[in-house]
Parts: sequence; structure tokens; C-alpha cells
Amino acid sequence: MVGTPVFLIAIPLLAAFLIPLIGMIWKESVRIIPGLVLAYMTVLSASLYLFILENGTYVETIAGWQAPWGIDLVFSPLTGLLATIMTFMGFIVWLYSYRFKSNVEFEAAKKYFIFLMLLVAGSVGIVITGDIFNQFVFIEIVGISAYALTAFYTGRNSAEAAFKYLIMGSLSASALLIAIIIVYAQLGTLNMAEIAANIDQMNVHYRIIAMIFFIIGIGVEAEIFPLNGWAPDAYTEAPGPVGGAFSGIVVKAGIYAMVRMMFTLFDISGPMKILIVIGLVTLIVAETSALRQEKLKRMLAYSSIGQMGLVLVAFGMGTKAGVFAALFLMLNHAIIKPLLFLSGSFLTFNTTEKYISQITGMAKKMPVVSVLFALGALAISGLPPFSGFWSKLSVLTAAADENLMLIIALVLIISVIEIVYYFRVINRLFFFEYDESVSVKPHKPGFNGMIALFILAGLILLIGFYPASVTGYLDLAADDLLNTHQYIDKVLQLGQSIIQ
Amino acid sequence: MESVGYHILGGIVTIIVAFTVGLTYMGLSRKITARIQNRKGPPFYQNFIDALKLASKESAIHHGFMQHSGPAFLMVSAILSVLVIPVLNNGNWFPNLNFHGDLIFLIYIMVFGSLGMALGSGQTGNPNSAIGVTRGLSQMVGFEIPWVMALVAIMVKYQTTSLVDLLEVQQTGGWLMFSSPFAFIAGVLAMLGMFRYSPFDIVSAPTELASGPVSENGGKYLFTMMSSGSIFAFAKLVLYVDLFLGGASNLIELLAKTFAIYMIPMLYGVVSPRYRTEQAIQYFWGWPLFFGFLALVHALVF
Amino acid sequence: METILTIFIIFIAGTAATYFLGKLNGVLRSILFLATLAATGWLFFTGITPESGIEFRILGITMGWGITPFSYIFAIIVMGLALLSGIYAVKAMEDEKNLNFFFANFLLTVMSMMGILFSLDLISFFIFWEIMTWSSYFMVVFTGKDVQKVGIKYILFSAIGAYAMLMAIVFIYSFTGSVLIGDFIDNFHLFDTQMQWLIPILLLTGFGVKSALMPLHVWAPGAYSNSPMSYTAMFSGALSKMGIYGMVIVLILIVQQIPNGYWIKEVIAWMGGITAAMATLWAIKQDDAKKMLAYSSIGQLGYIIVGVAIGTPLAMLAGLFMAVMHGIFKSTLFMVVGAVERQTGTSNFTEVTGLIRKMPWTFLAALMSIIALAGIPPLGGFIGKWMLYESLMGSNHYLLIIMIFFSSTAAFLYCFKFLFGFFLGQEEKEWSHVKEAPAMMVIPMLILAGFAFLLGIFPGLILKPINEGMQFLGYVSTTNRFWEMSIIFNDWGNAVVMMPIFYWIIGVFVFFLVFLTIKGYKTTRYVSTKDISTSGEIPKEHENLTFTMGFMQPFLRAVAPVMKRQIDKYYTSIGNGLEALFDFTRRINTGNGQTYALYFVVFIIILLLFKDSLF
Amino acid sequence: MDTAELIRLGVYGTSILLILIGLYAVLTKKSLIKIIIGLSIIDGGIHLLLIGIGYVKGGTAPIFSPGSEDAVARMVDPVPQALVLTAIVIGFGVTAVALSLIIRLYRHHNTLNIDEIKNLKW
Repeated sequence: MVGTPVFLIAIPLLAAFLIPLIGMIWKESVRIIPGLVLAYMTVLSASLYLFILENGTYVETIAGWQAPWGIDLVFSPLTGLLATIMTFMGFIVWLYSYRFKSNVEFEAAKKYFIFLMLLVAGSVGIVITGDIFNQFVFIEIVGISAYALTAFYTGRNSAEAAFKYLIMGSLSASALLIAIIIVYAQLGTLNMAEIAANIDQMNVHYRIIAMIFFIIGIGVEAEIFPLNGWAPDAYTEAPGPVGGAFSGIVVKAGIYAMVRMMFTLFDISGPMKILIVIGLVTLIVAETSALRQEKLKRMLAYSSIGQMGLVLVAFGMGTKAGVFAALFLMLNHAIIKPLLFLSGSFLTFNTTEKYISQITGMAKKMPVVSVLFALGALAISGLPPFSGFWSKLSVLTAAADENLMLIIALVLIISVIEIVYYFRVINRLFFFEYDESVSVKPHKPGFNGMIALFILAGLILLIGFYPASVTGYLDLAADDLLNTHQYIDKVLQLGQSIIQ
Repeated sequence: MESVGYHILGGIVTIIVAFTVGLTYMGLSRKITARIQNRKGPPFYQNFIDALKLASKESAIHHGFMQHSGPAFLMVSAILSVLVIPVLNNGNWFPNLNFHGDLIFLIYIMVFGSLGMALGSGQTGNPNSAIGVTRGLSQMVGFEIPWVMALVAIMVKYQTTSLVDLLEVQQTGGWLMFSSPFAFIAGVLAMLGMFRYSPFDIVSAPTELASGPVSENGGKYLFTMMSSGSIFAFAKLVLYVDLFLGGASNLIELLAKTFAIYMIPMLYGVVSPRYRTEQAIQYFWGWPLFFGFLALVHALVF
Repeated sequence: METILTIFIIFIAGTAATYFLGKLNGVLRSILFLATLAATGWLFFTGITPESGIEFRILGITMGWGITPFSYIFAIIVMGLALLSGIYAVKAMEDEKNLNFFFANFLLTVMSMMGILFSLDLISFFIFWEIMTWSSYFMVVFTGKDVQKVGIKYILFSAIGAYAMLMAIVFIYSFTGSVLIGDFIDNFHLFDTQMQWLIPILLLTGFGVKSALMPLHVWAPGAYSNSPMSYTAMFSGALSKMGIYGMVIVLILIVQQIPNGYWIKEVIAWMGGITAAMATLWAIKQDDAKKMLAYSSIGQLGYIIVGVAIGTPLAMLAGLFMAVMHGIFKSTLFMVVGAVERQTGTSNFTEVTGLIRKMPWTFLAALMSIIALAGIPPLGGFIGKWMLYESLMGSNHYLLIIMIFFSSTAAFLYCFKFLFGFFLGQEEKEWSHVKEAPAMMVIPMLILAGFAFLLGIFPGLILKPINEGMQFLGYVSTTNRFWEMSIIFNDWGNAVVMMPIFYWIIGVFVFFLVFLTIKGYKTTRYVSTKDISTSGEIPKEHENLTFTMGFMQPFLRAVAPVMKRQIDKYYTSIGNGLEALFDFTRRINTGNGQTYALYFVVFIIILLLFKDSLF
Repeated sequence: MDTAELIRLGVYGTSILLILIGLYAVLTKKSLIKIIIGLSIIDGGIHLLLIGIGYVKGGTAPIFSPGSEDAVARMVDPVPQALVLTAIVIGFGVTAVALSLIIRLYRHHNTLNIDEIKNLKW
């Protein structure tokens, strides 16, 4: 082990503080140091993950305050897996954007990389913390850095997108805070395990209201309908890699927070109508509106929202198979969607509007990127033999075990829609003639960017042809999420409960 | 005595008979038509003279391979159809391919010729031939439907597709034209189109298409077409006789029955003007189709 | 068995090599492509024996690969056509751009079809099915002509079919806990009635799309005519047979087990009949050879579906035999069109005329396969049609006979149109430069035409493996009952002897050919088709009297009432309606931040209202 | 009902009232500035609510000082106060970002009316 979970949060914060100072001396450092930090975080979380796979869940108490008094970081098979994915994706995004817009001047680059780092740190924090208020703080960190990143480009409508995001974000923060207040007023504790242990002592009405406020508070990050109005704008206006980071990292954190709340905090077992309903509505609305988009990134954003809806549906089934399928979906989406965003932003590099019609015949000019984009599109629309197929299949089988015919039918119909709009883009990309009047002038992709794309594509192919390479880990994670008592015991084994 | 040579001999004899009878009937029809129209008309052996003349001609030009093979195709279908149709009831005379005969095979081998004809005349590049061919094919689609319905009705009723079995059935159980009348009516109405006399002579419409497919063909080509036409006519007549009139046990009976059948389209043709193509098709999909359905129902119910 | 794995490995490696090394050098690309096909073909025809397979597990699901006597029939079609049309494609496509993509996709399609036939479980079946779908999709849009319209239509229908199939597969998996086709068939009678009806219908939807059954066929004309002809030869010849393959399995092994399941068969048979009739009419209407052949393919598949849906031994024999025959002659015809288009630059009847002396070998292939298509003896098409009629009569489908007969008689119209339009008629100055297609393109056509001829005389050659496959499906052996090398019996025991008839045909034909051309090439001389007398006057050099415009117009006028409305229109209107609806849903996100805040509050209220039902 | 209850109810009532006022501002006011003010008012209300929870009548500051070891019973709950401090800081940060965004928006659109800032939609 090269460190403890707390480094995952401490190091980036420290670096975020130091980078401007070092940047005064050595300008290039603002690009490099975040990369080093993210690489370190990746290595750290990976090694931690391998460690806990052998030795079981690892709970770290901060500053010696034992749970439930102190804040503790829980690094379990589930959280470890998610943290590893997130840090890895963060590193990929950095690798991609290391020379991205190398014309961007020093100040902007500094802000960009610092906020990117904070985004990853906050998301990891959301995942590994064991304390709801701490989680709230991390959500706010993610939120603020996300607003800043969304508003990165000064020339465009990015400020508008960021402002919408901000309104929704702060409203949701208020809701989350209210929920936390209710829980605290009822149980007098903020520790998740503690709450989970004593949830049945809570007045049922307060419990439901608290749950509602939690859902609303986290729902904005998790992009559930109708709280996701900001998402397409933010994805569209933020720089391409940031879009990748949102869909690969932030949303996952939001989904995790919601699921942890439902499964562990309120210890609901069995199918959860609320998640299924919300997920289905989100799925349908998002995918159908994706069909009619003129802008590439906006289409990708809607598709990403729809995928998250599907993930919620899968979680909502509440069974082992369902949770497994949901985690599989999250993993695949975390790999595929960034690939789409990153390659897409190479394709539409020289345009600010990102219209789909502007990439007409681009494959003639930049074939490799186009092929990678097509690979991502085929994979996300669930065509075998790529990774998306297996997750979709596991979702369907999970639904079939529960006899949810309607869900199966809906998911398949939605998949047809997905295929249609992705193939429209592929057609434009490959089988139309490039003409200067409509298409943007191609931009030569950078070396590091191509490496990032190739890593993602390789992962897609690996999971697609050999799904067994990841299913084992996902299985452990699903067990970990479903087994609430183990979680409680693990966390509270250090100190005994306040409430005897 | 089922040797190969015997078969071939019988086949050739059959062909010669068919050729002679066919040409004679054609001549007679010309004579009768003339008389009805109050003309004198040529002698009935006129066609033999024409055939002889054409056969002895030497053609100086040709338009390519398909023009040679087209009439040959035509001849193949004519001869094969006459070979698979039992000419007389007992197989000792004319021992051809009768006992392997099959109505569906017959239907297909009969249309084989028109396609060959179409190809042959197609290469001559004469627009009239192509127009005539398309008309002919369209009309064929028209009359095949009631014709096939009649056949299907008969086949279903007697649970066989073999002409020989049908003949045996008629030996015992009377003629089919009485036992299944609707099929007979449908068949006869379809026959009007099959023989291509007016009003269904839209294929080789004289004075309109310059005799259609056969234009640009002279000498041996025309002879082949003419003789194949006569053989074909005989084959069709014999088929009708076998199907509906209980076959024939000797040549005299055969001639009588075939001539009786032959009168129907000819006399109908003399008094009626020519249809347009779609009119012809619609005609066949009117009453004949109706009788075909009746025949099917009749075959299924009784 | 290792041979199967070896075949797949060779395919994948060949695909990758063709794609990447193919960029370097055209010759290398062609060599790699043909080498892959040849190696796999050799392995298949020598190394594969039926009734052998392997098993493995993915995601805890047991899967298996192997080959059965039944799928062996189709595998023969696929491999044979792939080899021949591959040779054809190498020459035909030589002037096109990014060919490495084309050939890699070609190999991918062949591999996926072999995979479909090799897979003994539904999951790998579906995986290969989808690979086939998207790889063939890329071929459909390869030429870049109206990509969005045709391509999206194709992928949309394929996706609908495939996902209907996937739904059925998922149900099966959740009910039986296994995806092996064998287990599914064995346990099918355990399902509840609703499932017993739902699953076959879903599966048949999936297969019906690929085999262009009537309500689901609208993708076919565009797709067939839009992809390169050298690929369409396999697309229509082999790829559509995958639908037939699945349909046979479902209808024979699954639907048999349903009480009153024969209704499904009847409905499918009637749909097949209607498909045959309507597609034939539309084929007559077309002026573009590709479109015409596409519709004709739909019609022919209609016959095949009728055969397999009736399902009596003779009908099944007929259906499978016609499947093989259709694979042979239809791919030949598509190749012919490809050759004509390559040499003249157009595939439109109204433009090309009188090529017979320019491209005689192509014409020969076309003639043979047209005769086979029209079902005229002695070529193979007749055997299939004959058996189909006999079986229909034996199983009391009288109206169906009339329908089939109508369509196959009407087929003569477009058959003649095809031959006349391209090869006959007056020879044009415009096409005087046209040369015969190169040998690499002509030889595959002639080989296929030869097969069509051979199977006409010796149907037993292909009927033997079909018979074994049918025994695998549970039929009693039909040897000596329905067919021998040259005798065919029908249900009622009547026989048609092929050999003497064939001898007579040849004899008479040759005799009259000699009679007509005796001294022919000594005395008679060839004159151009301009040298004719039409109503007494000689046409000038520049004026073309060939009759091409409004071909078959009278017939079309007669059948106009049934052709008035097309299904395509209805689908289009439905699609437009849906698009409008979706355009509304996206407007939920009005760009106004305050509205989102309002949604926020409304959402809270809704949740509070429905909290009892939701939590 | 003793005064503690009254004070507690009063505090709750006030905070909820504040939240509603803020919500009203966010939903109806067209000016970006006012929307931000509304958000801040909501935050204020929530903070007040948070404080109110930890309230103990006549409680002392939660500090262990020698000589008053018995004070533990009379201490007010320290956690809400810590939470409030954090929440205030976060709210401050968010407001700062929001105002900077508003400046950008004004430069870009020359208006503060939220209804006119709808370039991104559908």
C-alpha cells in the first residue's frame, strides 16, 4: 500500500493549494502536477482495492475520532471499485487534455487542471466517505468545481449553462441539507452505519420525508428527470474532456450516493418502485429527446442521462442480479461515454456549435478517431461483440428473473431508438462525402489524446470479448452493497454505538 | 418391348401425326372462316403447301444465335407436351412418356415455348415482336389462373396429378365434363385464350403488329414456328379430350372429339372483334375465375 | 471440436489482416481475402463432420458451438456462395475506394453467418446475428447512395427484429435457466400458455425481418439494390437464408409443441403466399434491374416460406431445395447485373439494350438462371416448384396453390423483361464499345449456372443432405419415397422421371438447332438489328426502336387496383408521427433556468403526494 | 407549553418562512441577482433550522472547562453549530461563483432577465 484512503482526498486538495504557487516559478507545472496527482490517486486506489480484496473492507478513521463520532472513510469492494474507476477516468481525461487546446494560456490552463483535479477528488470523496454531512460537503466541492469547469470558455454560452447548473445545484444542496437535518434531529448522528443501524427507531413519516429530500438533493447530481434540465447544456458547453469527466465520474458519484442512501441508509430491501419509476421516466424522456438533437455533444449528453436512468432501473430491482447489472452498466458507461465525448470533441474541434451536420464525411479526414467514435457508438447501443451488449443482456436477464415484462419491452424499444440516432451519426461520419461548405476543418489529434482514446477502446474490446475479466469484481461489489449488516459491523467495530 | 429405339420411334410417329392433324385443322379453320364470311377461301391443304414452301426456302440473313434457338425452344415445348400427353387410351399405341406424365409438368413445359419464342423474336430487334411478346405473356397470366383452377379442382377431386390415372377414372366413371362441369367450363373459357384466335389474337395481331413475334422471321424459322404451332394445337386439343372427354380409344374417335373441341374457339373467334390486352386479362379474371372457384368448391364439397 | 475454433480464428485473423495490411497494397489485400475464404472453405468442406461441438461458459451461462446435419445444408450455401462471390468481388470492385473496409466486412459477414449456423445456444446465436446485421449494414451503405433513407430503414427493421428475438431469448433464459437450443426445445412444453404463444411469435418476427416477410420487408428493396452487387449476390443468396434457417427451427421444433399451434403455421404460410404475389407484381413494375431482382428475391423467399411453413415432408423438401436453388440462381443474376453495370455504367433497362453479342457468356449465365428462376424444366427451379405444388395439393391448400401459381406465372413477365431489357433488342451505337466482363467475373457466374443445370437433372445431389437434415429435425427418411437421383414422386405416388424427358429436350433442341443453322454459317450472313423492316421502312442508325418504355404496361393497368397502396407509406407516416412526439418530449427542457427550478418544486410536491404508493 | 417549546416553534416557523420566501424569489423574480438573493435566503433559513435543532434552553457553550464537569448535561449540541459553519462557508462560495457568472452573463447578453438568456434549449 502506498497510502491510506485519506490521501485520495488530502493530496489533491493540497496540490490544488500548491499548484498556483509552483506555477509562478515553473509554468508547465500547472499541466503536469495534476497529472502526477491523478496518476498517484489511480495507483493508490488500485492498490488499496487489491489490498481490500484480500483483507476485507478497510475503514479509516480521521484524526483518531472513532466512528460514530469522527468522520470515517470506508474502502469496501464497492467503493473501492468505484474509486478506482473514477481516479482512472480522471487520469485518462487529464492525459487527453494535457495538450488539449495547447493554445490555451497559462491562467486558463491552471484553473482547468486544478478544478479537474478537485472534481475527481470530490467524486472520490462522495464515494468513500462514511458520513452524510461529509458527503454533502464533497457534493458541494464537486458542484463548485463543476460550475467553474462548465463556464470554462468565455466566448460561448457556457456561463448560461453554468448558471442553470448552479441554480439547480444550490437548490439541491438545500434539500440535501434539510434531509440531513431531519435525520440528525431524529437520530442524533450523521454516521451512515450508525443511521443504518438505528433507522427503524425513526418515525416513519420523517423517514419518508427525509428520503424524499435525499432523493431530490442527490438527484441533481444523478441527473434524474426532471432535475436534469441543466445537464445537456452543461455537457454541451463544457470542454469535451469535461463532458467526459461529467459522464464518467460525477454522475457515477451521484448514482452511488443515491443508491447507498436507498440500500444502506434506509436499508430498503426488495424492489424499489421509486427508483424504477424515476429511472424509466428518465430513460424514456432522455432517449427520445436524444433522437431529435442537432448537436453532437447534446445528443451524447441525453444518451448519457438515459443510460443513468437505466442504471437506476436496474438498481431498483433490488436483486443481486439487478445490482450486478447496474454496476456492469455503470462500468461500461464510464468507459464508453468518455470515449464518445473525447473522440467527438476531436471531430468537432474547430467548431463552437458542434452541429452533427458539421462532421459530415469526417472519416475521410481523420479516420482513426472516426473509427474509435464508431466503436463507442456500437458499444453504447449494445451491439455485440462489444462491452455494452453484456451489460444490457444482464439487465434484461435480471428483469426477466423478476418477471418485469414491461421493463424488458421498454428497454428494448429504447435500444432501437438508440441504435437509430447513433447510426445516423455514423452514416454522416463515414458514408457521406466531405465538403468544405458544411463540414468543419479537421484538427490533427494530439499524441496523448490518441493514447487515451486507444486505452478506452482497448478496454471496450477486452470487456466485450472477455467479460469474465471484470464480472468477478462486480460480483463482489454487488454483494458488498446488498449486505448492509456487514457494512454496519465493519464501520462500527471500532467504537460502540451511541444509542444503547 | 420397352426398348429405347421403340420409344424414339413411337415419339416420332406421334410427332408426325400431330403435325399432320394440326396443319389440317388450321386449313379447315381457314376454310370455315372464309365460308362464314362468305368467301371461297383456300383449300384445306393450303397450309401443307405453305409449310413445304417455307421449309425448302433458304434464309439469307439472320440476327444472331437466339434467333436460331428461339424456334428450337418453341419446338421443344410443343413436342414434349405432345409426348407427355397420352394420345390414345391404351398405351400400346404411341408409347411415349405418358406414364411419367404429370399435369404440373405439362403446364410448365407448355409455357416453356412462349419464353423461347419471346427470346428468339427479341433478338431480331423488331419492336413489334417485343410488343407482341409482352402482350402474349400478359394474356398468359390472364388465362393461366382459371385454367389452373380447373386443373386443381380435377386433381383434388380424383387425388392424382397424372393424366393416365384421370383417363382410367373416366373409363369407369364417365366423362369429367359431366362429373365436374364447372371445371370444364372454366377450362374451355381459358382455352379461348390459349388458342389465340380473335378476340384474343392480341399477340400476333394482324395489321396492327405486323403479326407480332413472327415478324422478321421467314423460311425455316417461320416453318419451325408454324409446324410447332400446329403440333402444339394438337397437343392442347388432345389434352382437353383426355381431361374432359374421356380420351379416345382409336384415331377416328380422337379426331372427332378434337375437332369438336377445336370448333369452340374458332367459331367464337369468327364473330368477335379483338380485345385490348388489359380487357383480355380482365375478361379472364371475370367469369372464368368465377367458374374456377365454383369448380374448386364443387371438388371440395362433392 | 477444434476445427470450428480454427475456422473462426482464421476468419478473425483474416479480417484483421485484410483490413490493416490491405491498406498497403491492393494485390496483397485480394490475396489475403481469397486466402481466408479458401482456407476456411477447405477446412469446412474437409474437416467438419456433423454432430460435433464444443461447450464453454460466459457470465455463468453455458454455451456451445457445433454443427448439425440441418445447419450443414445452409453452411454449404454460405461457404459456396462466399467463395464464388468473393472471387467475383475481387475483380468487380477493383476500381472502388477503401476496399480494405469492404473486404474485411465481407469476411465478417461470412464469419457471422457461419457462426449463426455453428451456434448451439441462443446467446452466441444472437451475438453472431447482430454482427451479421451491422456488418451487412455497413455494406448496404457502402456505396454512399441515399444512406440515411435506406440504411436507417434497414438498421431500424433489423434492430426491431433482433430485439424481439433478444426478448424471447431472455424469457427463455429466465424460464429454463439455460440458453442451449436443445434444452429450450425439450423444456418448451413446460412453459405456460401465454409464453408458448409469445415466444414463437417474437422469434418469428426476428426471422421474418431477415427473410423479408411481407409486412416486414420494406427494408429489402432498398438494401439489396443499394449495396455493391458482388455483395448482394451473397446478401440475397445466403444472408436472407439465415431467416429461413431460424424459421424452420421455430416452426418445426417449437410450434409443433403448441396445442393449436398449426394456426401460426397457416398464418405464416399465407403471409408467404401474399409476399410472393405482391412482390412479383412490384418486380414487374421496376425499371431498374437491381430493384427488380430485389423484389423478385422477396417473392422467391415467399415461396420458400410457404414451403417450410406448410411443413409436410414434401413441402419441407421443396422449401429447402428452393432455398438452395434461390441461393444459386439469384446470386448469379445479381452478379450478371453487377457485370452489366460495370461494363456499361448503368443498370437500367430503359438505357441498355442489345448486349447479347457484346457479352455472350454473361447472357448465357443470365439465361440459365432465368430459366431456373421461372421454374421451367429441365433446370433446377422446376423441381422445387413442382414439389411445392404437389405438397400444397397433398396438404389441401388449394387457394394457396392458385396464389403461388399466379405469382410464378407472372414471374415470366419480369424474367423476359430482364433478358430482353439488357441483352436483346436493337444494338446501340452508344454501347458498341462494351466488352465482355473479365473472366474472374464470368467464371463464377457460369459455375453457378452450371450448378443450376446439374441440380435440375440430378436433384438428388442436394436432396440427399437435405434429407439428412430433415431426419435431424425429426422427419422420417424420405429416401425412395420422394426422390431418387432422377425420379421424383409426389405425395400421391405419381412420379416424374427426369432423365428421358431431359434426353428428349436435348435431342429435339439440338435437332432443330441443326436444322435451322444447317449451312447457316455458310450461306446466311449476320445483319445488324438495324436492318429490319418495321411497317415497311428501315430505321436510321441513330434511332432506337427497341421497346423499353412502359414495358408490361397493359398488365400493370389490369392489376393496378391491388398495387395502389404500399405498406411503406404507412410505416413512413408512423415514423413521422413518432418523430413529432419525440420533438415534443425534448421541448420539456425549455432553456429557462427558472422553469427547471419550478420542476424542482413540482417534483418535491409529486413525490410528497405519491409517497404512499412509491415508498 | 414552556418557553423552550415556544422558542423552538418560533425558530422552526421563521426558518420555514425564510425558505418559502427564498423559494418564491427564485421561482418568480426575473432578475438573476434577485434569484441569487433568493437562494441565499433559502440557505439562511436552513441554517437557522439547523441551529434550532441543537438548541437547549439555558445551555452553555460546548466547551469542557475545568470546574464545570457537570456542564455536559447543559451543553448545547455542538455538531449543528459545526455544520452551520461549514454550510455558511459553502453557501458563501456558491454565491461568489454565482455572482461571477452573472457578470459574465451580463457581458455576453447585456441583460439580467433570465427569460432572455435561453440560447441553450431543447
